[in-house]
Amino acid sequence: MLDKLKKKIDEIFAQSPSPEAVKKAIAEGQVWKSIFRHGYPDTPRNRVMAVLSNVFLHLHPVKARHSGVKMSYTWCMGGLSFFLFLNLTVTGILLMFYYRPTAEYAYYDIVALREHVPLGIMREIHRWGAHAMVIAVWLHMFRVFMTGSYKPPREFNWVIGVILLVITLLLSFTGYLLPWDQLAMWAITVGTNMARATPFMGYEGPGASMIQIGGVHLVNGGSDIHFALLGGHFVSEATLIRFYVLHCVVVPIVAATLMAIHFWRVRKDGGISGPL
Amino acid sequence: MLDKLKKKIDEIFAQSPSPEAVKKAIAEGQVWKSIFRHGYPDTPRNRVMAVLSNVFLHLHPVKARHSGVKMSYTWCMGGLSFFLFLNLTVTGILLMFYYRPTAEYAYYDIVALREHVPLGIMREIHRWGAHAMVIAVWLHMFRVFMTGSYKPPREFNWVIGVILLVITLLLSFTGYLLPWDQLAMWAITVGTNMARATPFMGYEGPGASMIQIGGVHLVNGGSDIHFALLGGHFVSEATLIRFYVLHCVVVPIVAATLMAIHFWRVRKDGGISGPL
Amino acid sequence: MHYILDAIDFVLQPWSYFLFSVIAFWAMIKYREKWTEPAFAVKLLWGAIGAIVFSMVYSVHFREIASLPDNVPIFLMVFSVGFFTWLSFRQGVLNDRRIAQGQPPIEKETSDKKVYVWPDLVYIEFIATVVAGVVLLIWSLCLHAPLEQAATPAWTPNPSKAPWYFLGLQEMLVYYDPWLAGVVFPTLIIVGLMAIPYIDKNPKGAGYYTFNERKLAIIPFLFGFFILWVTLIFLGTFMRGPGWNFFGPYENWDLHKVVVLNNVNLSEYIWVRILGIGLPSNFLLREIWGFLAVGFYLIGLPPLLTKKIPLLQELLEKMGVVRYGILIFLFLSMAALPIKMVLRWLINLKYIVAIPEIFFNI
Amino acid sequence: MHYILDAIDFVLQPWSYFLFSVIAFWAMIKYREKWTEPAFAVKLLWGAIGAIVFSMVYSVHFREIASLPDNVPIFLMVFSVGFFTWLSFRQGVLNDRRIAQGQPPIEKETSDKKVYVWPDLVYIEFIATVVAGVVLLIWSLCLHAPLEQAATPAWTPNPSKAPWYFLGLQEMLVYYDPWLAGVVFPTLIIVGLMAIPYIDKNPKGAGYYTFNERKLAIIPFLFGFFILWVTLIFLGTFMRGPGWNFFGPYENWDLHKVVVLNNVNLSEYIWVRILGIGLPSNFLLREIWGFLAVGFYLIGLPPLLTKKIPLLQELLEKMGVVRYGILIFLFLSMAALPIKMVLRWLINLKYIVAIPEIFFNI
Repeated sequence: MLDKLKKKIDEIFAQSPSPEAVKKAIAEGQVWKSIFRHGYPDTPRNRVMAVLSNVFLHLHPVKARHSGVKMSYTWCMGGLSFFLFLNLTVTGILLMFYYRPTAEYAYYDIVALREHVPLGIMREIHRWGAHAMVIAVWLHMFRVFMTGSYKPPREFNWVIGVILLVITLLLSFTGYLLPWDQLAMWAITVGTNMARATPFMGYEGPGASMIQIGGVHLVNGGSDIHFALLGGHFVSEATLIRFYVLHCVVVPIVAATLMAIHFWRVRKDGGISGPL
Repeated sequence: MLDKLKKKIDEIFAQSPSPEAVKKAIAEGQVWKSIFRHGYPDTPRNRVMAVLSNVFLHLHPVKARHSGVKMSYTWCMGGLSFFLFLNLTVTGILLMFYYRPTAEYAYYDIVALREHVPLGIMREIHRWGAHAMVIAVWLHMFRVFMTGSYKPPREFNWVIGVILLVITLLLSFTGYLLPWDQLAMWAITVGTNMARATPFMGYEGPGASMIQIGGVHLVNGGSDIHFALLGGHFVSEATLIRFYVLHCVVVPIVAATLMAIHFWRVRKDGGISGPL
Repeated sequence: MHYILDAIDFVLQPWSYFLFSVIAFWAMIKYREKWTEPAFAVKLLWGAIGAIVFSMVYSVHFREIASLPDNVPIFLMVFSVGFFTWLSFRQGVLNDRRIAQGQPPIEKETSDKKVYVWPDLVYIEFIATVVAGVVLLIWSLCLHAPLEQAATPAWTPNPSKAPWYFLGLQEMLVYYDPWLAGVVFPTLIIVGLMAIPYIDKNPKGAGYYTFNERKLAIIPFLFGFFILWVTLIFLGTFMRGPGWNFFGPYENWDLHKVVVLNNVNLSEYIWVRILGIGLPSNFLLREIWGFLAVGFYLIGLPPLLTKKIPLLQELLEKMGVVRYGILIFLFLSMAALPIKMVLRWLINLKYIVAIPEIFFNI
Repeated sequence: MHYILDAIDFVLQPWSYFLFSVIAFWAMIKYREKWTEPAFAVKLLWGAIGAIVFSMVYSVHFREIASLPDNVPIFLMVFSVGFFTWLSFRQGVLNDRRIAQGQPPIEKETSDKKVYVWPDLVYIEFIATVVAGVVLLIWSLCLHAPLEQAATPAWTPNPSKAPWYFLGLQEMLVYYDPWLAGVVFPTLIIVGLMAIPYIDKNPKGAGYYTFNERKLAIIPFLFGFFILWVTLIFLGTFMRGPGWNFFGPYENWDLHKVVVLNNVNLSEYIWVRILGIGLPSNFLLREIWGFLAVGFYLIGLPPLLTKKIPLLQELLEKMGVVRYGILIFLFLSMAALPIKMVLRWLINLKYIVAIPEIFFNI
């Protein structure tokens, strides 16, 4: 056994393997093969395998229309929206570690983030990224419209895209409250006041007064959709925890799920659109 | 125009369509087709399309080995683990709405959950589901081992499975702290004390005392991995928010990503294993 | 300079702002061959930059508003929407010329050629990611995220504005009640957007930029996007001050500005001013004219229009009753906002139907 | 009854518990043909249930511990691991018989037949989901989640136990220091598990249950899973009380139980007791015997074993040096726990290498 080992070591040194040989040995060893399934060299087969055998790359087809790859056609806005979403996920998680969603801490945690972290720009990246994502999603939609890319067979993917637009705005809107400053509180107050006027479901909405049993109004200020949204009659601590959970978990999960469907359907519908 | 409408309505009533005709009209209309791509009838083609054209079902292959479908072979433990994960996600989100991760509220929010919610069993489902998931993952791994299903080409998927096992334990462990009662605090204290003894990185670990500059120990009680994990010298409010974010966002995201890869590779490696 | 600023403030009113927007929109469609020329576009760009620099330099008020950190994205939006509008029209115009000469659109030339996603597309994505990351990083280093005083229910800022992307909806509140402006219209916008692929049965223009082949789809969509969304956001940001009163872009936001509101309901117009017999006490009777107007608008107008306009006639033939009906309904809903705006400006109309008893005002 | 419980408490010690486990494990492997018979398995099941009922009825202490809500999953685990062990061995034994007769394993018969996932597999998944959901719901309705007093650093409960699935690691702390039991060994467990597919080059036994074809893989894996994980969890739950002292399963947890700890380091054994010359002051010299022992174990033992045991010789040929080396290292790491356990019980050995100065104790 020891002799064998010695011999093996001697052999290895005798060969004095070139970097290429090491690379090859790794790329053709069991570990590499079991992970990547295909070799390293740049052959058409490996180019195909790189996409097919990677769960992230397989969002793409193996080949794409040359016209669809051009930036002048796609403006890269769909990809940019996705990039910003990932970016916001990462910075958002980092921010969560420094933030407690209660009325007495929320604002001061944000202040601490600004005051005590040297060169701290997590919140900046998160906030500007969020604004940029809203714009990127609009422009993506604008591009898809202008190229008629919603036409059959892509109708339903446009519908999912519209839902994702709404989700993006909801994400931005729910996040707006979290710094718990005047800007946040009153923007959300203005935005959520609309809910009071929801027909039948808001107590200041048309039809709500018709929903009554024996003269008792079922939809009142303490039972309508506005109350359910805020967890109270006005924006308060109960609203903060609700928006926090919606912003940090619920809406992102919905968004990620819909994105998976969106990307999947782009592929199933024949990749990036192009003239027939 | 009005005449046309009237005629159309007359026509519709004249035909007095059967439920089947309505079903067919829906299943062959543009909206249905754009969503599902395939018709409703139970033909082999539609069975294939049902899997291929649905992003969730396409985790499956179109066809599977008959032996691999049997419960005596798979014990359904992989699926059960996934089901429990989804279950824990949903109940976990609901619990988040009633929970504030700060030392003064955490415990009393849990008490309130027990005292004020009639028939409230969210926490029960979440806790027992978590225990059950640990067991299900073990048994899934046990099954995969006993059937030799880690053998080529499935080597790397076994590796991912091992990581998912660790992730499952981490999820359970980080969640254990959140009720912020004595059980939670001291179980986590016992568990995290190990970190102090990490070689080179914990201040009570071997080698840590060697890392010094001019007699100043760089790894001490306030700079080691144990401190980083807890956000302090012992389990405290800083630990609570850390574990909360890890439990609610970070580890689940990692878990979901790895699961996606895991399922994807099951397919790419030829579906559920079986004798060659 | 002072006089120029004052003149602009004087000229700009809600109605004139809207009018100028519509004229600009019309010109954009009409003279697309002209302004999509790169040389002309550069002039436009310099004009826009010049206007902003001019405003920033000569108006302290404008500078203050424009440099609020949360308003910076609005400039980003305006410029990027402008640029990409130009880009899409440019490519559309070029393709239309080719099509007119019997050639296929330019995208067709390379659409049959397939490239490997790895590395060709992944490479582009990688570069775009890096560029976007760097831009975001620089932006974040240069501009602090805003943080005002701690939230308190005790003091309401004036104006209280929604986040910038919802300012179009907030502007709608001037003309419609919350149940319409805040609930029904947003829902209809979403539903309408979703319905587009099912309504637009035009098989042409899929997968390439074109204008001529898809006029009927592009014009209403862009009208909604530009006139009823983007310009209203701009208006809401720069020209709505305390009390949601209208201010010129260079006009200081005077907390005590009094705007005379002499808006009148349709019921009063007809029962009191025209018929001269006073308002009936039964609110259904009182609002009978409003109901008739709305009913005619939604039910009577579509067949009438269809009969009179050959283009619509043709559309009906092509699309079938259901699709056509949905299209007309969505179109009338979209037109409801500008119609109410014009009615407000022309005859100070407040509500068409006004039943505050059950919060049912239109 | 009292006497039986006392006798069991008297017999059960860490060493005897371990011994009984190993014997049971050996019997499980040896007599697999016997106990996988359904009739015999039912007897075993009734035996296990009988033992638990007996314990619950006659021991208040056991009942108290067993009915802690967080200990209920342990019963679930023990019974399900037991059941599925039976199921896998049963199918393995049946297949082995078939293979001995030259037939393919039973899975082979249907493995070439393909079924449509929709609806065949999806249907099974749906049923399993519903059943699992209902079970979870009933469990949650019947058993409250535990909630003790609010957390306070002021009062440490005794015993302080980790969550149940980590009790195996906590038990290891009795024999090894935290850096090994809490960091190095867990890491090696994870790495070792990951390495399995790259070490086990046996091409047989992929995709069906078998024992005979994969003895060398199954026995060490199950030894680790059953003896070094599951039984240690059971031990940690029911037989570790205040101060992490060992108690019989029916013995009351006496807070004041004193256990005489007379454990001795290897260095003291050799320098003081055998050589009789006292401990050297230099700690490297002092621990020289420990280093030699550990060094021999990790470096000297593998070639020796390989030379002496033909089976290992054969493995080395088949696997190549690198794989074989990793296998032996992982195997020795796994064996380190039972070896230290036995040394502790036999000669009260505390540390093999003891350098508390730098927290380096083995």
